[in-house]
Amino acid sequence: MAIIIDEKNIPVIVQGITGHQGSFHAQQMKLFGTNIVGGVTPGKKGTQSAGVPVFDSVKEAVENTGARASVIFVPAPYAPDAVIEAIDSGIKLIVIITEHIPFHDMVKMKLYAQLKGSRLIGPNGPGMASVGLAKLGIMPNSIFRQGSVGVVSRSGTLTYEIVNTISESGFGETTVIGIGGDQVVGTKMQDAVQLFEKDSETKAIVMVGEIGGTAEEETAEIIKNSVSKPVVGFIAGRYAPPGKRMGHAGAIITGNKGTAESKIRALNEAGIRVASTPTEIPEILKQLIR
Amino acid sequence: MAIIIDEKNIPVIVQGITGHQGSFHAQQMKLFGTNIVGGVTPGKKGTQSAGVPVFDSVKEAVENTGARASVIFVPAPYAPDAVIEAIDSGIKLIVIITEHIPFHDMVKMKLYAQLKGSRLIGPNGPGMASVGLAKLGIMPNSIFRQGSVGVVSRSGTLTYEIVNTISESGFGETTVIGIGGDQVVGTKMQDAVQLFEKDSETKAIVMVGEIGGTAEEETAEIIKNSVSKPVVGFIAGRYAPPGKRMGHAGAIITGNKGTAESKIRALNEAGIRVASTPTEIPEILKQLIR
Amino acid sequence: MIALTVILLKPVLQINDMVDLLEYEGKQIFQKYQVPVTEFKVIRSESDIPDFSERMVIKAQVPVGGRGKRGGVVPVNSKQEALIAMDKIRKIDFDGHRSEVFLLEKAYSERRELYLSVTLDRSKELPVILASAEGGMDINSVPAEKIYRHHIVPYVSVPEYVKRELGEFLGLKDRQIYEVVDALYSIYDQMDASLVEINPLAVTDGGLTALDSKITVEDDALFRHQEIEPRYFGLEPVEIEARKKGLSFVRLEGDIGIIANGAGLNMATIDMISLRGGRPANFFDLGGTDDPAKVIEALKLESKIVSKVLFINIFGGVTRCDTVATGIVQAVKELKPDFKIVVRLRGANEEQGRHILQENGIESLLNLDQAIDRVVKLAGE
Amino acid sequence: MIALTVILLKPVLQINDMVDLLEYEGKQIFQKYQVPVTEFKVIRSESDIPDFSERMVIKAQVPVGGRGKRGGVVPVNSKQEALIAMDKIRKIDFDGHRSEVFLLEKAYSERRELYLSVTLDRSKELPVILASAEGGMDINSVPAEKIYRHHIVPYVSVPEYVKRELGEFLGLKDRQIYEVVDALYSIYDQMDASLVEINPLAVTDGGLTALDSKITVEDDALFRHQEIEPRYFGLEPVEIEARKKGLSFVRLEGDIGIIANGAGLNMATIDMISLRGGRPANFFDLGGTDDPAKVIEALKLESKIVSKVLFINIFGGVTRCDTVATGIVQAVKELKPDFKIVVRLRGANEEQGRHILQENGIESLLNLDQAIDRVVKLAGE
Repeated sequence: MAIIIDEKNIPVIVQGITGHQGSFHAQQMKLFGTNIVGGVTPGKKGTQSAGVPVFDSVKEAVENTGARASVIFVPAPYAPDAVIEAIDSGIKLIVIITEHIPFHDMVKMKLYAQLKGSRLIGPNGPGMASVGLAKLGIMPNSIFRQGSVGVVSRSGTLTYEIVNTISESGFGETTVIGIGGDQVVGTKMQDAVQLFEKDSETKAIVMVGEIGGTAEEETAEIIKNSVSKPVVGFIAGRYAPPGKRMGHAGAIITGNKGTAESKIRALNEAGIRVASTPTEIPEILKQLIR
Repeated sequence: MAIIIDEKNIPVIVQGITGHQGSFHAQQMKLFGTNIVGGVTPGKKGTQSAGVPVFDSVKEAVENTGARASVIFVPAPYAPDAVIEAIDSGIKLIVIITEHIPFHDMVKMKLYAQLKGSRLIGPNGPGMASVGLAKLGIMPNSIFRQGSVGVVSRSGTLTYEIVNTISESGFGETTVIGIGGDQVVGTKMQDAVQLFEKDSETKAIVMVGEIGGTAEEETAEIIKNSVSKPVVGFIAGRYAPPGKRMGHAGAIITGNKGTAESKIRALNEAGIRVASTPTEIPEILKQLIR
Repeated sequence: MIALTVILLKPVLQINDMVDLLEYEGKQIFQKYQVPVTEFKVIRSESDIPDFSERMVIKAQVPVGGRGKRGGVVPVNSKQEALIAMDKIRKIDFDGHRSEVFLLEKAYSERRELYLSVTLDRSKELPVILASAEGGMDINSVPAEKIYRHHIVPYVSVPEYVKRELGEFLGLKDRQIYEVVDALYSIYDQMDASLVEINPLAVTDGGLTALDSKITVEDDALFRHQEIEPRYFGLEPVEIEARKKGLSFVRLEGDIGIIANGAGLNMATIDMISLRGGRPANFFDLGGTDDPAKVIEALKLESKIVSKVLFINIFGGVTRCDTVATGIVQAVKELKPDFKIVVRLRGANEEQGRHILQENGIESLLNLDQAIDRVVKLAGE
Repeated sequence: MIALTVILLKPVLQINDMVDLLEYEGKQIFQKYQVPVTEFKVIRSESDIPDFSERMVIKAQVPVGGRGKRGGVVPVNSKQEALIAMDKIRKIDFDGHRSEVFLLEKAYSERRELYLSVTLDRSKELPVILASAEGGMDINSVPAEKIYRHHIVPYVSVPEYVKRELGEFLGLKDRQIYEVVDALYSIYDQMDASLVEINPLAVTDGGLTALDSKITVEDDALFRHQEIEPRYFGLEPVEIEARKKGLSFVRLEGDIGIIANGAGLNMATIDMISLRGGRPANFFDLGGTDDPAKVIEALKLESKIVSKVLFINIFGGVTRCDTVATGIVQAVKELKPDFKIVVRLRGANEEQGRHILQENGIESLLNLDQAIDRVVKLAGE
């Protein structure tokens, strides 16, 4: 079934579709097979972008297309408003690609989404794809292969690298989720792992973490207690210096917290095999999946 | 099973227990059979009231007693804070007796309760009782008789009058809920009716409305579409003049909205028999319940 | 955020009333929140009127709509004309209100008139913004498709996209409307208002201007607004007296006095009496009490309006029947009323209560239907 | 509420950095929010020092803790002593920071020192209030049971009951702490701070006083705070140069230059090189780009730190491999670097990219493991 996106033709809109990124990726999502039904850019009503109609507001888009999911490419200062507009219009799955959204806005947005029953993915991530169903985001189409591994990751290109390796090894994926590299994210690593556990098609889970925060430690705890499927871990930043942001807002070792050592230890204690290079991941999967 | 309170020994605390009303009604609730385990009044830690220990905070009370429900007698200016404290402490059922809470506070509190998954009942109402299980509120113990009728009402003493009539007629009640007379209430009439529909012990529903707002009309609509059990209605205020508050903050006819005629019409259109006096209610019940 | 700063409470009489601010009071609040208004002056007496020679307007300050149609808004060109206009306006009855204060402002010339308000939607239990390009008339008479509506979740206030949609709906290019909407919602939120309305909101050459104001505050929230005095617009003297005592009392047109404990029981009692042909004189919620003095107070008030019968209907709970009976007996001794009293007691300590009444020769019943029959019969005698 | 007023954006360089305000900047914000601070003066040069004869303290203004222990906080009794103290402090190295500005304030005598802060709890994804009666030390060294914690849901701010609990926890009878807590959360919220800390918060005879301030703002939110300049504390010149160009660059201690697209891929590349015995010279996220000029810019920066080998690791997606290859070829022609370049290209347009490189005699590989081996081997030669 795959997770979160578990149907073939979920109607999707793109907020910020007339921008450079928005229109390019709307096109790419269509090529993946996503049912992109329209886009939103205020003031651009009546035009077309990526071959779909553009609306002034999400409400209009929903009324005209029946959209149930949205991908957001709106610049950071305006992205929170775009998310609230999507939530208010009844969109239940919102993938935020935008980077540099202040975490204060994200804290409030996430609470609002919770209140209204919408799921956020991102921000500052590559989005997600359920192979064979739909892609909501910017991951390259070429890396996927339908299969049995669920992947959740805090990274972008590193995810592509790893997914590509998993595809080339023949396993293939059910769903791949890039949760985003920020401190506060809509869907957490542990949420994705728990969904994979419940998904009948997913036979193994790959979790790609990095330094900073305690998401991997918390996920390890949950895996230890309530996940029966085999899990392979990967942690980026083993050699990152403390006190420096390694590109992602969330990737920082503060004091002695958030180190790769701490995360690898937690994973190992939960019985999770941790790969030290991307290419090791399919090798471990071979041992775990019988 | 009854609704909302559906177990015999749910542990209950009273916020504002050292006040005149708080201590008197804590005692009365105990006499009803409610498992009152403690009370909260900041600064009164270590004392006793109504034969139970008093704590400084809800958190302390929960830690020491395992309380899962609370009845609030705190004066209006402090009641919203008491409710937030209860919600933050994990209390999932909060009955607010306090009257004169500004509706602005209630709008915000209700959203917060929704976010955290707590149910509010009231404010400005007599609370609720599941006969044979527990009473959370100020209704007189003597009026109840265990039976098969679910009662939901916007009033206080009128509810007692009606419940008394139902008890004397031999039907008795499952659960009685006074939702409160304010414009914004934690649990709405329609919520209670839907819960009664699902409750196996409840054979018939009595809904007691009054002028003001559109709660009765909306409930009638829901009954028409999704309630199979017999319902008897009563609407107070048929002879109330427009533009005047009839005691309750919510009981006001504005323009031509919120009249008893409109409500009675809506109920009749939904196939609901409307009694014109309290004593008619058991007579109608006799015809409906076979 | 829920404002919970602790305040010293002044004894505000809470009887679930609305406080309608007058136009000038609302406009003073608008000024504080930077909602543009025409320059104005509050006129309390003749001496407040300045000398002037430009075109001005003098407006009655009464908390009712439709002042213009009834002669309450008069264009004037001089102090002399203003004095004459004020005299005329003072004589007008605006649904029971008289104008004691006036507002003098510059005459305006607008291009078009809009409607904008924030109010509580009781059904959704959320504030709602209403806007229409059809300003200057009662919003209830504007067709639904000509009204822009958005429910506000207080936690996120008014989102930017809503202001954009609203501006487009009203055909406004300028972003000034964004500020007006924000200000209106801030007033609603911070003043604990149940209604903040600008009708009409004029589009002038100089931008948007609020030509009128309507702000209603619920008295439950007055403890947070010490600057707002409770007021008694459009009330009869007996109602004002009751309010000053914190009693929940509504005068009706009939002759049967009613005291009951609880709002719902009061309304049901009024209904039952009316259905049997009686004519109730009032609504009077005794509330929950354990003090006989409150009962005496209630009877004193009733004695001012009741001619033939007073019906006291108590379902004891918090209020015990013996307490009420004691109060009734004392009041009868003190007041020696020339009307009949029928008491119906049920609930807590009903037997003790009936015993006290019986000993003092006051009629009491247990059954509500019988009591109503008796009351209506006595009133008809 | 989510503040979304539209602002004219000034080009703030967003590279996910933190802006640590200096003590005096934080205290200026404290003053604005009415958090009590000791009277102070900012000293930028000798001429700013007033004549004085009472007991004062001169404090280094550097964004690091433990200033006192390292001689950065000196009691002085006259202008002359202050001048001497400043000279001494200027020579102290505070973890790479030098004090250029000083703060002169009245000496204080406190009864006890508390700790109070608001910061983001990443795990719960909510702000958290931390308070302790053990002030004046690093909160991380205070045992958990001596810290009061409360997670704040922004929609309800800091509830009254939390202030009451916190006051009791700290043993404070006065309600002044309520105001300080409210102010601290307001600063956190309105300044988009990730940390607002008062350590120590002194209990003096005159009430509470903030003796130090620490406010950290994330640069993602600087577009809302035009008054805060981005700053480059504790950075090497090459890092400052990168930041000014909006490039995400971290200097490491090794000799192998790294350019990769994506933060995670960068970190993984660094890890793999290190695991095989190589020593990476930097982290450098090229990000998503379709402009060869950005690649040239990147190579220019690398040429300042790389001695032997530069490894360019690209997984094409938004960034296409042929674009990167074109940039590399141009950069090599322009810069004529004296170090070796190993390129690994995968993903979008990998074949075109490799073809372009091959034509220009630049080594490229498809397989990441092989590329890493090659890089480490070259670095060891």
